[in-house]
Amino acid sequence: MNDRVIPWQPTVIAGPKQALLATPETAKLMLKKAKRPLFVVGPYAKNEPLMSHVKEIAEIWDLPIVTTADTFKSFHDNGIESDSYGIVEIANLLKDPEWEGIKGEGQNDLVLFVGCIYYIASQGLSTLKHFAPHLKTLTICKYFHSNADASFPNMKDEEWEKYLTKMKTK
Amino acid sequence: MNDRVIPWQPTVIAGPKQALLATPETAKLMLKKAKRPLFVVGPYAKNEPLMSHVKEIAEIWDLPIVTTADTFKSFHDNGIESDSYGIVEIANLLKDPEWEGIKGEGQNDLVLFVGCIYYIASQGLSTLKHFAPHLKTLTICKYFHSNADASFPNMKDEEWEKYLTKMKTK
Amino acid sequence: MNIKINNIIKTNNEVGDNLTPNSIKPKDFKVDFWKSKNIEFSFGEIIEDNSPDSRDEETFMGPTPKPSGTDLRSWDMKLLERYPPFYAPFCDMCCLCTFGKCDLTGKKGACGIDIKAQQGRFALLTCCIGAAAHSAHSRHLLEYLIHKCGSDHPVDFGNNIDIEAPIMRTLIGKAPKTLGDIRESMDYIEEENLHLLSTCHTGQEGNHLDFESKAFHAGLMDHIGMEIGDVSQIAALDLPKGEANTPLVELGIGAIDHDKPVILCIGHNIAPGVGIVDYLEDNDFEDEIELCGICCTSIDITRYSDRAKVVGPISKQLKFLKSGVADVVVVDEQCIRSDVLEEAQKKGAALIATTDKMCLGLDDRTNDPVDAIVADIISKKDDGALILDPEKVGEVATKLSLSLSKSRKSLKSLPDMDKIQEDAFKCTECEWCVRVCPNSIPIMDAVSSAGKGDFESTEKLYDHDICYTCGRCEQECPENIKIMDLMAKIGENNLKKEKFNIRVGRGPIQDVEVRRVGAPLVLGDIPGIVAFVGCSNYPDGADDVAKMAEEFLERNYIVVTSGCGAMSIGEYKNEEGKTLYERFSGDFDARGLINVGSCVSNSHIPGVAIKVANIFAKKPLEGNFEVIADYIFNRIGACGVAWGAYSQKAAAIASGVNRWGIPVILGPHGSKYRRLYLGRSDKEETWNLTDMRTGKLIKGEPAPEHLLYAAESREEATVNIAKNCIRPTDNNKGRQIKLNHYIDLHKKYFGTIPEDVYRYIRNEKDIPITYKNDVKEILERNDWEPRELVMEPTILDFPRDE
Amino acid sequence: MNIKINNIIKTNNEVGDNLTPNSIKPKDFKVDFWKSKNIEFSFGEIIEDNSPDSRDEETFMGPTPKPSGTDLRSWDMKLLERYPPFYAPFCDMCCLCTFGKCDLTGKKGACGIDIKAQQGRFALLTCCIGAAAHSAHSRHLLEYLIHKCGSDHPVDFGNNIDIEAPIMRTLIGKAPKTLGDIRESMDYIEEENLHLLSTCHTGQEGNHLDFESKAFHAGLMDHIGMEIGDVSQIAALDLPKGEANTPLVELGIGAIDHDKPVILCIGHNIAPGVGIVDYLEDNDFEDEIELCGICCTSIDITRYSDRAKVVGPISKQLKFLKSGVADVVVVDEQCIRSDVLEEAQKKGAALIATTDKMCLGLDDRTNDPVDAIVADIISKKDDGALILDPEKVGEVATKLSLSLSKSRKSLKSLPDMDKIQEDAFKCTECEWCVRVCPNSIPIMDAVSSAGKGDFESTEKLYDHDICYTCGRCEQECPENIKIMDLMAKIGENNLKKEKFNIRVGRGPIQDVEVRRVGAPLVLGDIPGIVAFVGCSNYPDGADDVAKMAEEFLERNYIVVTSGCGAMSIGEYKNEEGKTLYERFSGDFDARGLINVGSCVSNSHIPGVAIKVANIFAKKPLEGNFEVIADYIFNRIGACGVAWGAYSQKAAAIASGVNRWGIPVILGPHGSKYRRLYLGRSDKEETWNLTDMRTGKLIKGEPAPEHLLYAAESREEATVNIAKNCIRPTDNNKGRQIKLNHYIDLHKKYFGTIPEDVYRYIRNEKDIPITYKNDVKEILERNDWEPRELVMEPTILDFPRDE
Ligand code: SF4
Ligand code: SF4
Ligand code: SF4
Ligand code: SF4
Ligand code: SF4
Ligand code: SF4
Ligand code: SF4
Ligand code: SF4
Repeated sequence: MNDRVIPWQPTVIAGPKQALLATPETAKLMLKKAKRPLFVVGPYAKNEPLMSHVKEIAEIWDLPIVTTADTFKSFHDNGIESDSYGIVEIANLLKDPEWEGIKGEGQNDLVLFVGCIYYIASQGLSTLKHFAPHLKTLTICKYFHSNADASFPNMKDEEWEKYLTKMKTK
Repeated sequence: MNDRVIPWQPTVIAGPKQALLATPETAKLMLKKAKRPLFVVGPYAKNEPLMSHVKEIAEIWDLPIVTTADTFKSFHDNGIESDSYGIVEIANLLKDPEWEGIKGEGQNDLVLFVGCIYYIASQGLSTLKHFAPHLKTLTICKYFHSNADASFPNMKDEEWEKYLTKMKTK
Repeated sequence: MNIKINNIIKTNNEVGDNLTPNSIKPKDFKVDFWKSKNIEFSFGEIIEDNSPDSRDEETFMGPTPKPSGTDLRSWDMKLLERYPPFYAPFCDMCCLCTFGKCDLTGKKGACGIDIKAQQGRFALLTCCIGAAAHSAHSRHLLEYLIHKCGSDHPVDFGNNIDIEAPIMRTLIGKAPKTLGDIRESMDYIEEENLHLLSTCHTGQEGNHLDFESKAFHAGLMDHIGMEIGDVSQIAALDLPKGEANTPLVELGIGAIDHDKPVILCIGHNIAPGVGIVDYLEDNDFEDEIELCGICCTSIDITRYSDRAKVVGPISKQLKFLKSGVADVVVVDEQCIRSDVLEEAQKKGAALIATTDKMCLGLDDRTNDPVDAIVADIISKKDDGALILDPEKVGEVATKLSLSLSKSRKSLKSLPDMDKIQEDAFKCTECEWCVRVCPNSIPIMDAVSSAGKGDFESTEKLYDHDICYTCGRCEQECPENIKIMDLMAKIGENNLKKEKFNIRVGRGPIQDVEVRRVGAPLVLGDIPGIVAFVGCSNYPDGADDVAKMAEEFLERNYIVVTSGCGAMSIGEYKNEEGKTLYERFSGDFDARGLINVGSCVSNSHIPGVAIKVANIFAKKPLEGNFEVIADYIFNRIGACGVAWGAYSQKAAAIASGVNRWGIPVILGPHGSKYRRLYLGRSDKEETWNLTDMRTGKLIKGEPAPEHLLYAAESREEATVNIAKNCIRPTDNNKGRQIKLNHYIDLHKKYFGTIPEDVYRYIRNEKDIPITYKNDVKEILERNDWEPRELVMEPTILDFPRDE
Repeated sequence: MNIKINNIIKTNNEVGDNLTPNSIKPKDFKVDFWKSKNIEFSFGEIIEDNSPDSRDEETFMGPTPKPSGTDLRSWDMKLLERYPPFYAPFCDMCCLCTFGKCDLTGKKGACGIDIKAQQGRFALLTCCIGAAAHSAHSRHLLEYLIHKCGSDHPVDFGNNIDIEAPIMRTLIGKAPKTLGDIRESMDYIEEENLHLLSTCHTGQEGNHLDFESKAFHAGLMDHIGMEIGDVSQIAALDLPKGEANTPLVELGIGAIDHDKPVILCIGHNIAPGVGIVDYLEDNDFEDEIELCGICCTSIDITRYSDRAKVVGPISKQLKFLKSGVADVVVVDEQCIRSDVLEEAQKKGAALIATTDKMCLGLDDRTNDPVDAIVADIISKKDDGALILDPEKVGEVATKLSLSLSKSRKSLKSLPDMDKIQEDAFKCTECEWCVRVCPNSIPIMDAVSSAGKGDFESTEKLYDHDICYTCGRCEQECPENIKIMDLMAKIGENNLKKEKFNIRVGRGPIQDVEVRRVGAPLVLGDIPGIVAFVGCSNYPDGADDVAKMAEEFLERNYIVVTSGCGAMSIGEYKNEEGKTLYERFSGDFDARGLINVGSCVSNSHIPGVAIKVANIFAKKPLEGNFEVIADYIFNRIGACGVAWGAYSQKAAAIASGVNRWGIPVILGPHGSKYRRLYLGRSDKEETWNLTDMRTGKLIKGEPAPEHLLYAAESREEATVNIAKNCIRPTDNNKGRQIKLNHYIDLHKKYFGTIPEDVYRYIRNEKDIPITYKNDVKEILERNDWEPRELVMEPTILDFPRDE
């Protein structure tokens, strides 16, 4: 099997349903189609270069950011606006079709993930896979996330950099 | 994901280790490399056209045949020599490196499977995956068997016919 | 008010703190403790107890009353040496704790466990869950019956049965005389189950054989649990007490009168059923209301009232629910579809949940007045109710059914055929239904032909439950075709065909029968006891079970059955339209077809083997598990068949049966239990025996060859059953008879005389006359040499040098 | 010989058959049954019982003594309404029965179950296994202790503790006066556990909330089980009875004297440890032999003898085994590596298994003479032995260690550094080790630098168990690099650093302390009780736990700890080299750091909350679970933290804690338990309360906001702990204090004042002075309105119109 699409932690494999392999191109297609996308960003983005990537991707696609764990602080300190939620908290809200959204704009239809701890993100993605049919999930970490609807493959840093950079054009 | 390499019964998926997709060519390579191959044939081969395919493949590769369930009778009635074992029985023997083999020729190093009930074959293949590191398993059913070391993909009858026919040349 | 404590508290001068006999002492659990004189206490008003009292008999107590798992470990290890566990992991990973998931493919988990121990652990967990299901059911039942009849209600099955509870007698060390007495056994198995379950925790047992030994123990506890359940209900509800000729009752979807109000009970616990029967009888509604059941509860209700009817086994559940015939669905526990509330709602039927095991999120109305409950359901305020009081269930169910049957007329039938066809027409032949079907049955063809107006292939799948309506295909179908409605409609169209019968469960086997068959069984004149038990997870329909039963009945075997197996056997008719129950008597004798009853009645199957050891061979039971199991293992040609076993309960039963020394053959789905016990007939040294008469080590034969086996086809199973009835104690004539059947069947299904027949021939007198020449050829081919017959075979360490 | 039955058998004239108080009647389990006068029976020689006897007190019995699951279901449903289960399936499939596996992704299984109910079922199963582990341990212990000290051994913790067993008192309805009395509670939980486990069987419960209610029940039973274990061992073995200033004992790999014979105990059951300590003391070997332990058993042994040492938590197991320091490894039960025998063998250490829970395939030598056992092991005939008699274990272990320590000298250290480096040099940087590492820690870098002779990165991973040596990387490494040897070697090189201490587990909290802190706790002056419990499945090392503890200690919280958490806390030093145990007292008061003891001592944590309700608020306990839980839930600002929870036990504990109304925060791995209970602070109506004084419905706050939460980082957890200590009964001052800490910590870790602070401000007096202006801004931004303070908050249906 193609190593790139084996879950990064291989035992995360959960059943027949596996994420589609996303390229920057398909990821951008998903973003274009989305009406109300959301960007959930975890603690790996507390540091560079991921922080800047996140910032720029959010800007170009006009994505509201939710930071998980204590990522908020680094973002705040660096002038990047975000709302802070626990990753399980935001997953919990995302699965409720009636949820009013972080700014009262209503439930999202696409959620991008990056930078969360792999296994807890997998669990959150599993929640959304099972209980949030109203939205799609996409992960742009350098780790293949089989519980997402679509995920970047497992990559080395260099390739990932390229992928992320490509995300910065519409 | 490629439907051809999803286990035919999709929940047979058991973990990170998945069978390699075998083509007639790779299957033949495996047979060529094998010193002591065995052909385990289940009840779907009681009927044509599978019975003839089995017969001819066994002949060309000089494979001793083990029939499972009550397949022996049809084979016997049709003059095809085989030894009869329960599928769990033969799997049990195959996992013992000390087993003397069906004819006392010693343990096998490659086991071909065809025609067994899908799920019980999956279980037997799981046994061999875990407990028979001394041998490889290859399935040539029209169903992808993820618990084998290598397996033909899921196919329709016509394609399978072609695959089986190709197996009849060295 | 009369009060009596029936727990007999035994004590011993040496071990003064041994005051809870159900709690195994770390070390003081010695034989002499049990041999000591009993002391009995009563309080409150004392009633004269005139029942025969075991205290007055001087019973010899064996070494292992109330054994802990480790007490019987050496026996287990002997079995496991002969039949090492065969593991077929169903999953390569372990997901039990949050260190995981761990991939165990050639690797250890984060806790250090390997794949073998993991499979053993899973087997243990499965058996614990299975045992818990029966035992919790029995505890519930026991307390309900004590509540109903008093703890001093006698456990007395009349003159024909002296040993009412052979399993308890063997394992607890005494027989219960009253319902109250049974609590001691209950306490014991609760404690043991807890210890066993504990072992499933991460970081406990590390050795797969020790896990298996514990799984055996869980299985054995399950047998006590089952016996408690059936003994209690037989005693308290006056169910048949072993009479052979219990009546035949109606069976099948076609047997249910659609025009009457219909109450359907699903599950296993007779309590609410009793509440309903009593209410119907007390209020003269028996003729007016149709009471029927699915799964074991239906068997048990017919034991209580033969006016009740059996719809069928678990495989009928969704079919019948979808048909909408039931006005009120009463669920108790076990083997009930988890979506039963949803399915009842779809059909406007009221649902009543009746036990803590299945509350379904319903409001607990136990303490509310009947009329309020009924009104809330009729007015659709509630979809149903949780009512934990069986008597109230009876009244509520009756009142609901009377009211709903009128308003539900339109819901009692399915959409018209053309609607059904229209729906099926959407089929795109994507084949996913077939791929997710547990048996990959050709449901796609059935649907797509139905779409074209041809329902024949669907009918083929309907008959004998080849499709057991698990619903997976419908769940998967991308076109949302209501495949289960299609299936139910076929049933509706063929009601006349769906009418069968079943013999009411008789409970235990009588002592006199045991006396009669003891010798022929042990010597082989009766070629064996074949027990068809378990669920309907059949690879190819229910017919297979009936055909196997027929085959062995016609060959003079004793055929025993229970639960869904007993129903499947009843659903089969010969050309003359007769069921096997009509063709064969209910005597426990050659050619007898004995329905012992429900799941919990399975306890009578090892029970009769124990009774053979006791009644026929005079082996004392109390505290003598190993001796009895060794006796059964070497002498009683019994073979269990759980062709459709799916559940944890079935796994527990099988493990218990195995520990008693009886082999079990499963259907192919049994491979998904992940663990079998397979013997190696090619390893001759495995089969050695000791002759107790002489102490000599003697060559034995692979008899039984496997302890737990999964067969891929009915034919394979049939031949294996015959082979696995061979025992070392067969005399020459008996062995001839058994080999004759084995060879016959092998010829029939495999076309040849089985090559391994030589292993079972000790001297020429064992050779079946009919096959003399052929067999001799085989003997020669295999360098056969005659060997000694064993007189008193044992696999125990005997005689032992200390 | 003196004999006395200490089970008090209660009865009631109305319900004559209610003779087994541990068996819940289907319907007769009425309050009046429990209110009736007790009748006590004794037999044998009667001893004068001079202990205070509850029979003489007229205690009011609440509605739910010995509740069945359904008895407390309405309370559960209230909790679940506020905190609906959040499910994160760990697997999309179910593999429990042979109909499966079933894919539950938007589909129902063959039994009709859906993914929600399946997750609930798994939670229940997990809790049943966890509860079984503690409870079976306690049963074993109880019987061992009764054997040792007699069933009439008093349960009396002295004058400072009146309520020895608050959980039993609440749930059983009375407190045990003697060890023998405890059996009644044991019987009860065994019965309940069986019912609960039964529900995990296929075809039982179908509603996820009902599964959760049962999981709560399993958790509660677990609490009784734990309390039984600790109360029994405190009473019988004279462990500390709540004294605050228990001694400090040595902790850490570096604390073990390698030159002496070393006996290592691993597990949880003190019995074999007692056998060893007693033997060492009786034979004056205390100075000669080093006795140490890993996991809870080490904590408990130090409670018995403060000469024993603690190696560390579960995360030290493989490190220490690989080091070869132990001559004899004695395993009892729970949290032991399944491959412990293999690892002991590799190092030539003898292994003794001591309980039925872990037999490891070893021969049962319980009844063999000590010298024979020792000889067989020394001569390598056997690798070890199963010895079920703790006293014999003591003797065998001692004799083995004396003999082996001589012959094993060479095995007591690891390969040289250059050998280790050579091995590490094989690393191809394939990265698989990192991928399979539960925490994806940079082990590849560590190995590959080690291969180049640079061990610093390995050291970083060693320290504070960032690598907890689960061994998965080593199992996966295609080059077969002995990564665990590398890790152990680092420890060997840094023994001096690995020396810490821990305060001996004190057991319960004293009544006088409860009286002292009652008011400040309920009113908020003491901002909260934070309990760090559970195992070492930390996302980023053990330090995080200690840092959290330090943070809250410095902020005047009461910090309670136990088990591996207590050890992790002890492994952390400040710049002056002082551990937290040296810096903070053991008083149950603000800034107190209380090690209650081992896993089973966790029972004292809900225990102290119950005692607050009883001693401070005069709530009667007996049979009053709901009232007590409601009290705790609304008033006691306690928060459990199981940062490294991995086990089924931890899951059970958490579920029990939750049912008592106390929130729990897990580490990120906790998400793999698959189920959390999350509140929705955005749904205001969820948080309404009733004021018992007035009966009025009052707006509440999300306090606690979540009942079971998994945090991704320590920082997130810290802030959440502070927030989750807020309670409706805080007075203005108390609320200010709590909010102050919450805001402080939020500023520290998130850089801002938390926006949701407005939800917790009832009127301006709640606003912390320091943050007045900022908070006011937030209030304005969120259209805040002042609201009423609740006096006697409850979420129970009160007052209720019937
Ligand atoms: S298939 Fe079963 S064992 Fe495997 S991960 Fe899923 S639930 Fe766990
Ligand atoms: S129990 Fe063991 S193998 Fe299973 S997940 Fe936990 S650590 Fe891994
Ligand atoms: S309902 Fe019938 S056809 Fe459909 S999956 Fe189940 S058994 Fe197969
Ligand atoms: S899944 Fe539905 S559409 Fe596909 S073949 Fe089956 S019935 Fe037809
Ligand atoms: S328990 Fe239900 S969901 Fe699980 S495998 Fe069995 S049928 Fe499928
Ligand atoms: S042993 Fe350490 S590095 Fe290796 S997988 Fe386990 S935690 Fe990770
Ligand atoms: S798995 Fe082994 S070879 Fe691969 S990176 Fe890790 S240590 Fe190196
Ligand atoms: S705290 Fe957890 S890991 Fe530690 S000993 Fe107790 S249960 Fe085991």
